[in-house]
Amino acid sequence: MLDHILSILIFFPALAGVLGFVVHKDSMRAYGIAVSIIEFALSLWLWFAFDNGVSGMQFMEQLPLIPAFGVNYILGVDGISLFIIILAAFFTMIGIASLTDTKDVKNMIVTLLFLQMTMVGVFAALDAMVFYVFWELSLVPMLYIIGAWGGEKRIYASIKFFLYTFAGSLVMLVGVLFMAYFYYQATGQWSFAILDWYRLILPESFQLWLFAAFFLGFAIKVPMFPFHTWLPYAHGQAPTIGSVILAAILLKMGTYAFIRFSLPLFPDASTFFMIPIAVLAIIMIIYTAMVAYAQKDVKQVVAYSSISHMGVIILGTFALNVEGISGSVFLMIGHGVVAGALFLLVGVIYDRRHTKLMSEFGGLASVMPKYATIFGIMMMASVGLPLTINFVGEFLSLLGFYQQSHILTLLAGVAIIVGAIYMLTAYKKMFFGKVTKEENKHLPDVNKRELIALIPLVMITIWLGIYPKVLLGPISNSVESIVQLMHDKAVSHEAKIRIPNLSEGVEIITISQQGGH
Amino acid sequence: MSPVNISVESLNLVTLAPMLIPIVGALLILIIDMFKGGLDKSLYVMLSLLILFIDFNALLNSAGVFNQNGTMSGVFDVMLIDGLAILSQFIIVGASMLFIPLALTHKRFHEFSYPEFFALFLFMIAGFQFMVATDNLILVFVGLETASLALYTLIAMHNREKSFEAAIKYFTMGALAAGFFSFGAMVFYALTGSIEINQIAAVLSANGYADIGFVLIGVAFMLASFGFKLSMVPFHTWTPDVYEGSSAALAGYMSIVPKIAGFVVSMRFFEFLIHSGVVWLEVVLYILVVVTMTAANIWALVQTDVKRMLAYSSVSHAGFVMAAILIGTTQSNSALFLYWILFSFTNLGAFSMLWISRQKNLPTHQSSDHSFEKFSGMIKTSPMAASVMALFMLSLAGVPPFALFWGKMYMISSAVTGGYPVLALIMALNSAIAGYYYLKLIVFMFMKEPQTRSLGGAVYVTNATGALKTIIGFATIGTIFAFLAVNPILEFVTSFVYNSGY
Amino acid sequence: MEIGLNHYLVLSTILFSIGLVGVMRRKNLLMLFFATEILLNSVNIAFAAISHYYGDLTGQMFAFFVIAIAASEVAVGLGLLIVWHKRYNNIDLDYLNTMKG
Amino acid sequence: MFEAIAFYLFAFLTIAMFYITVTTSQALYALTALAAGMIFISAFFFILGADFLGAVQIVVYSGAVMALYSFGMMFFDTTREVKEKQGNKYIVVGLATVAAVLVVLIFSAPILSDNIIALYPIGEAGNTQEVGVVLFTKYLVPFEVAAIMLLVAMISGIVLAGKKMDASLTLMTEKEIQDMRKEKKSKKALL
Amino acid sequence: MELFLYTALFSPLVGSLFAALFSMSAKTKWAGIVPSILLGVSLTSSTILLFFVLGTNSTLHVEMMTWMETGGLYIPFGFVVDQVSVTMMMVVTLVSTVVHVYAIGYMDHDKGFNRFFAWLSAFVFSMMILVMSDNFAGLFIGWEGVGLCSWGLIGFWYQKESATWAANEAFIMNRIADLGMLIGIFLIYWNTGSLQYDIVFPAMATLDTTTLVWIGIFLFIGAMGKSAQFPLHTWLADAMEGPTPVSALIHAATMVTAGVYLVVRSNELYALIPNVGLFIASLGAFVAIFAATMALVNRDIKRVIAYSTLSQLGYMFAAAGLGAYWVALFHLMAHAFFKALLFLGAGNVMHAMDSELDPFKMGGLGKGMKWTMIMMTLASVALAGIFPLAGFFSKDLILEAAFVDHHLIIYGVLLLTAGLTAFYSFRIIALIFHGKDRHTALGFHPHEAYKFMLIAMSPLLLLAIISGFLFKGGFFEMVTTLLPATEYHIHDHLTYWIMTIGTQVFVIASIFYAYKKYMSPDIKVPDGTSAMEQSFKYKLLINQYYIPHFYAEYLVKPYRELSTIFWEKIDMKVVDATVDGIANAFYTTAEQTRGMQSGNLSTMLKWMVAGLIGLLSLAVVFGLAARHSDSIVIMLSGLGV
Repeated sequence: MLDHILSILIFFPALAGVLGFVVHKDSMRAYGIAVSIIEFALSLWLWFAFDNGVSGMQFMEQLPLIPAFGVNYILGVDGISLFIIILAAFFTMIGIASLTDTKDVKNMIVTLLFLQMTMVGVFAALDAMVFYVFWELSLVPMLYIIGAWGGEKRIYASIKFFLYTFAGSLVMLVGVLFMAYFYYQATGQWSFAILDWYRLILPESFQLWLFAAFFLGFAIKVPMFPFHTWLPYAHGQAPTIGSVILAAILLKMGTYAFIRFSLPLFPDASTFFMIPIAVLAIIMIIYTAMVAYAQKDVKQVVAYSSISHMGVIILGTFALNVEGISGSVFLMIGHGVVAGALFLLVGVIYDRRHTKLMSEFGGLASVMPKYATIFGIMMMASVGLPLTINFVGEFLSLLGFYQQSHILTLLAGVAIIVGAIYMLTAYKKMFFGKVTKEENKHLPDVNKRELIALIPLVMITIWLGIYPKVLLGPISNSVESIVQLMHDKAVSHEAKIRIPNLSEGVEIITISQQGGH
Repeated sequence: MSPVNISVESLNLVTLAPMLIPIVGALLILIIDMFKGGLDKSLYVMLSLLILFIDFNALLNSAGVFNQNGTMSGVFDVMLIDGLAILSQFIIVGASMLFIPLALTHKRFHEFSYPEFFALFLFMIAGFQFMVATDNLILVFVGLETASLALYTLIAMHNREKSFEAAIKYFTMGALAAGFFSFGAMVFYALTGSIEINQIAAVLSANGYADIGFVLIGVAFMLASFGFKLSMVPFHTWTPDVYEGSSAALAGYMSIVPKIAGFVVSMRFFEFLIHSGVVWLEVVLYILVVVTMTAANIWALVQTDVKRMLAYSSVSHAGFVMAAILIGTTQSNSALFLYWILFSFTNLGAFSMLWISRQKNLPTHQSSDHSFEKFSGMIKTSPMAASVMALFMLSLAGVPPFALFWGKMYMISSAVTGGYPVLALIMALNSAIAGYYYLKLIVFMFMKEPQTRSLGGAVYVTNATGALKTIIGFATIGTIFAFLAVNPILEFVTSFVYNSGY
Repeated sequence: MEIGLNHYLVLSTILFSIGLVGVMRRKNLLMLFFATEILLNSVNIAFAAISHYYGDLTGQMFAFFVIAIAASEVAVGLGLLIVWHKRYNNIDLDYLNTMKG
Repeated sequence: MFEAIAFYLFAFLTIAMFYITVTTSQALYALTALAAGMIFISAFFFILGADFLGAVQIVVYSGAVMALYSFGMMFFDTTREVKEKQGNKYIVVGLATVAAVLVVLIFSAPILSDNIIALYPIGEAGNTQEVGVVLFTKYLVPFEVAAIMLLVAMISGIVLAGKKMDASLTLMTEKEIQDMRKEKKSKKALL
Repeated sequence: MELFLYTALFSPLVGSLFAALFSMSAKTKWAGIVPSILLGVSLTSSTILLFFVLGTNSTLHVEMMTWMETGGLYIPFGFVVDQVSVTMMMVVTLVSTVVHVYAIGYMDHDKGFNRFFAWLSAFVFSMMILVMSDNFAGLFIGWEGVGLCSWGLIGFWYQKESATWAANEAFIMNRIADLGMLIGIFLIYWNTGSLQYDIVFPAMATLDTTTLVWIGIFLFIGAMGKSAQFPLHTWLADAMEGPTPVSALIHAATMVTAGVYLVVRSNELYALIPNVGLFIASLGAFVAIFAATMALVNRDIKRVIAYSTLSQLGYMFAAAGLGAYWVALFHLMAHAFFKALLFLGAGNVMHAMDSELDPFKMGGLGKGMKWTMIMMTLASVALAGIFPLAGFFSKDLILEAAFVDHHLIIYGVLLLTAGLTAFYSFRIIALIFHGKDRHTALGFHPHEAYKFMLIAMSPLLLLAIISGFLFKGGFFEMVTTLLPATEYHIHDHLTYWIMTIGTQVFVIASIFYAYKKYMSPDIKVPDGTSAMEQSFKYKLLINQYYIPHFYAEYLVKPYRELSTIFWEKIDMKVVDATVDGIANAFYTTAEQTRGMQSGNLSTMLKWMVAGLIGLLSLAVVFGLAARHSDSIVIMLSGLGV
């Protein structure tokens, strides 16, 4: 069973989703929870069976899909993807468990299960085409979730979300096809296997174009400034569960893809574009943090804060060294947990008051102390307080990038200031002061069901803040191999310098480019 | 004048078999009707299905022969059975087999009540088969007209105002296109003294394209003529009206079969010109392809009727596929067939979904047969049908892993390998634009409230029978599990295309 | 002076253009069909001429089939017109306007 | 010389006839002019030695087609003046002129007809016979397909113009169809 | 010994968690008592560790577990007990224990009693991490941790707008400094490959000066925030919104001295870059006098004490900057004792006066609150630096250090500040405890604090009195095993005595002036009409040199406005509008061109012909071009193309 655990992880929820059509409406929630718990347990088993000492891919599976065109169903996980997969399983579970009285709960759960399939698929795929399939497919359930259960402007938001990301990824598809073509030119064989592509060294000029094509797809997904405007709408309109999964997992696809594709495939282009991307990332960090500060709707604050944090992740990724990339991978998980939790928390208050405007609240700390406490912890985690999960990632990302540019890191570091500004302000508006609104005076505090979802998140936030090593070990193991690969593949002098050489003398098999285009 | 001595073997009459079968079938139907009128349509449907089945087997036989002996020609070299001919006939006959059971609707419609419909249908198939299985422009022309004339009638037989209007429009524009075709053929005849494409190509290249001006005039007329058949902008204007006017089933059929025939002939005709380095043609085709894709896409954005939207979308798809001819590599030509095979599943499925929801009289809130409003909140009242419809829409939009994605992917890849990176990008971005209008239907189905909940889901399956459901089931399975079929299809198609020298 | 192939081709073109004018300006469908006949006929002249000057029968063949096609089109076209006329009692194409956009 | 005179004469006549056809507002004039133009075209065929084609032209066009059209005209009652709303004339004339000029521009150049091999050279045996041979060997298949096409046209004509299209089953409700069927049966029974 | 280390470190955490358990339930005494006892345990353990360090003259270094490890980075949770950190531990645990016990009484009537102790103990824990960590990352954990707790405690009365505002201000301002610190840490890591003190500092010697200067500056920026040095000082005065025990513990004794601790800890770094040191010293001296001037006129007891703290921090930085690290640390310790005492005394007064803070509304409180008066007076004497109290020894050393190093300007400034310190300290003493009774008229009925609160304060009183002359020698012995053992002796005995006595006289004169001025029965509650209040000097000082105003007007407001502009104008109107614009462009084009499909057959036919003409014209152009390509080439070349 372990041989196929990844396939099982991917298709078990889908199968359960199909079977879920048969389950009666009233029992659907229990069914969903059961399925997602099984899935989560399976993912934990995957972790258990995962060999921390191995830096490469594990649990590889391979089946021919379109061998004539080099498309194969290849799966595998390494330290980078493993934890995101677990996170995906975890958040689906938490999400379903925390579902409140949603209309059409059956459709919702089936959709969530399908979404889970695509999420796990993206992170487990080792074939660019399979990756692309899951990447695109993930849009569909999300579209439905936003569009069917969302707020007032849900249709606009969902279409914007879909089309924007769809357009970006189509450009990426062209890039993928080009990449396969270059591989074909070099070796005479079609292949979409990422591991095959890793062995291909491209001339720098090709790298730049391909990088740009991939970048557009990934950047919109992340979303990077200036492609970010779909996100506030999507978050603002999506139901709680949608926002949670969007923030926790779906956004990570973009940053994950940067690490999986852009860096190892195009080390020179990555170096070339490092500074411009870092500038974009800094704009993301500061600009969106300021925009978040100006928001009136608490969910929008969290939404913009997500963008801001994604900026740090991007920055860490493009540090091109082990510290930075490990940090960004860790921050993906950290931000997933924290942003997911914050959206859940916003959902809690929304369920009670059906508004998300901060001006409607105030003084909640005395009415809902437990809620305020959990919110406070998560806020502090979001701000990046040490010993919470986010700090580790942010610290490492910034630390990593510092090697590349001092002044840019200094600017990026403003994140910790502006982040504190909008978060504390929002917290103050909602929880501090006197209770002014009559409706707020008798709000019930968080109930058991909500606690079931929130307490584990708090525990993870602190546990991984104190003991990140469980994750950081495997992550940095795999990152090291990627960085080494990049260094070995780098063509330009600049890249050779920028990307550290971790171990002298390790040679990978390389295929040089034959014949131009 | 010496007597003509011809051996029957040299005629290679077997090449005619696949075309003769539907002709014989059509005559059979006419004869049956003559002896005993008033028989139920189910008889004719099944009869046609059987005939097409035999036809399909004949094609399989030809395919086997092709695999062994390569390209065959027969009957004084008029018939040309190469890979393209066989592949396109597979699509023609296969799509027809999927189409014909759609006649077994729950509600009664005019055309299916008359056996002539089925006879004309079979004649039309034979016409298309002749059209693709030759490189003689006369036979192309005659086959085309046979098929077209039958098609006009089929459209009109739906027997209501819009269908007559559609038929007349189609007919008149078709007549003009026929004029263009004959003029174009005349120019090439004047240039080369031949009306066989091989021969034309040989003479032209022997001349070194000295009369490039004449060639271009001829190509211009030919492009206009095929542009009409393939609905290239600005020769596409008939498409939306005709699709709207005909029954949904026939519209779906029209979006597939006549076009593949047109593609094959264009491939035969334009490919050698492209390869001979007629830059003009490349430029013009490039413009045509891009304009067709883009313009049709943006017009589809503003449609209020699903069928009309699908009409524009199929124009856009045709433009997309036309790129294959521009690129002109083996990969691109294979991609054309792959695309069209996958497209036929999806598009027939989509139109069939419209077909089963066709009402006889319009409720007040509906502006047309298949207005978007009609599908509001479909997920609430008939979730299964809505999901299937959404599936087809996603497939048409090119969302993986559904059928059409693989076609798109392979087509874009062929643009990439063919050295058309910008075109590849435009193709990709057009898919994104197209996403909007496919989504629009999904939005209506999944995200809006039903307009008349009292009716329930019945309105969406008012026309459904077992036969229709089976067809839709086929299409659904084909659309979802396309990724399993892509490899065999691709290998099959590539070997056929490659062995035909394209 | 010698009448060459070009003369015929030019004549054919002129006739074809007249046909085009007819196709474009006629609103009466029946008379529009006349114009389509002109189109086909003009091409026939050219075919016959080319056939003559090249000494090749193929052109005549094409012309022959064009005539056949024209005849068939007339049949179908008239059929369509009749059925329309029966219902709506006109054959002006401006009345064919239920579908647009 | 004779050839030249004949060419220019008939060229003028055909152009004039067809011009009338597309411009006159009298349907009858148009029909007559069309028929005359067709006959003048057959003259070209005779000049060019395509006797069989000339004959076919006269028989099929001037005979069959024209007869059909005149029946149609009577049916549609368009013998009187036809009123047509004209749009922008300049577009029409402009487009046609441009088309003519463009093509003529190219066509006035001589064709470099090297490498042309006449596949079916015109021999001495007389046009009709030769045509027959070619038609029934090389063009047998197209010929038969043309036959099918004519059959299709015939069926189409009958279906469309006949009584079958009178009542539209598409528009009728099931009940109306049932009633109509019953009525028909009872009529038959009476007869 | 490790056991004691962990006990000292984690007892406060346990106490905090214990109190946090009850944080949402009604007040229970245990939530206060248990953390206090646990702090006592921590104090005891620290004391044992102190004696261990003193006795064996060795240090204790443990590594609990790995925190982060990736690439070349390795950060453990490592703790070190050496002479410096054990001093800090003692100060922290001692003051906190006192404050905890005191707070049981002080917070007696507060609804958030349990929550208060949770925060307070958490603070102690963070502070312990800060001082005990053996690496910069661990220091940073504590650094941020105390910031968090400070936020929670300043904003403890969260219903008050001013409290929450002050809390956020403190947090954000500290964050600005933390960024500097973070950058400093990055610099250290990328230059030395580690963050462990015992690896970093030896490696410093090999680095080039520029790098060291940058490291020094960035670390100091971090210190500036925590220790509220100019220009990041405004939060400290506002932080007085928190409960008074908090001010005593955090904003006087411990947290704000973290910056000094950092500089002292990094003495090996700053020793290499004397220029930066000089800058630190100058800034310290500036802050000393700058804060003292603001304290002169302020009408809020706690704020006066806060400015005094600020001023004293300036002293410490001056010392540290001049390389007198042990002096700085010594002053830190002494200051902690008497300043905490002063605050707690102020707390008593506040308690008595129903949270009234304006000393002008008090007067004559000495009668009812004898013990408080005595304690505060003694604390002020210590603060003023009168022999033989603690302040004399520590402060005098700083002056000497400045003098010996020939930084006479710094010396002068610090000397002047000493006088100001004495003046403002006794200004409030005089106003509160002496003179005419002004409070009865305003309806206050002051009473002395609980006994046990006073008893709890007594250790501080004792230390404020004796720590100077009793500990100086031993302290020097102890810390100089780690820190540079510079002895500041003015060799000329005459000069020494003139200076010492002169300083004393100056200070005492200031005290008497203060008494004279503020004990007079004419003192009234100022109403803003007196000439003094109208003067520019007064306005400048009472408005804190308009710096908070400047921040509000030119930083906070523009930030808010810019944020709104970014959101409403740029994000919505430019970025998003572009995206929507592209989408709309397609849609509009479609709407405008769909007329092409007029549905009229004639138009359709015309389109077809037009398409043909289009193709034909392209064909002709191209055909002609091809035919005449040679001549075209000639023409083009003639045109110079």
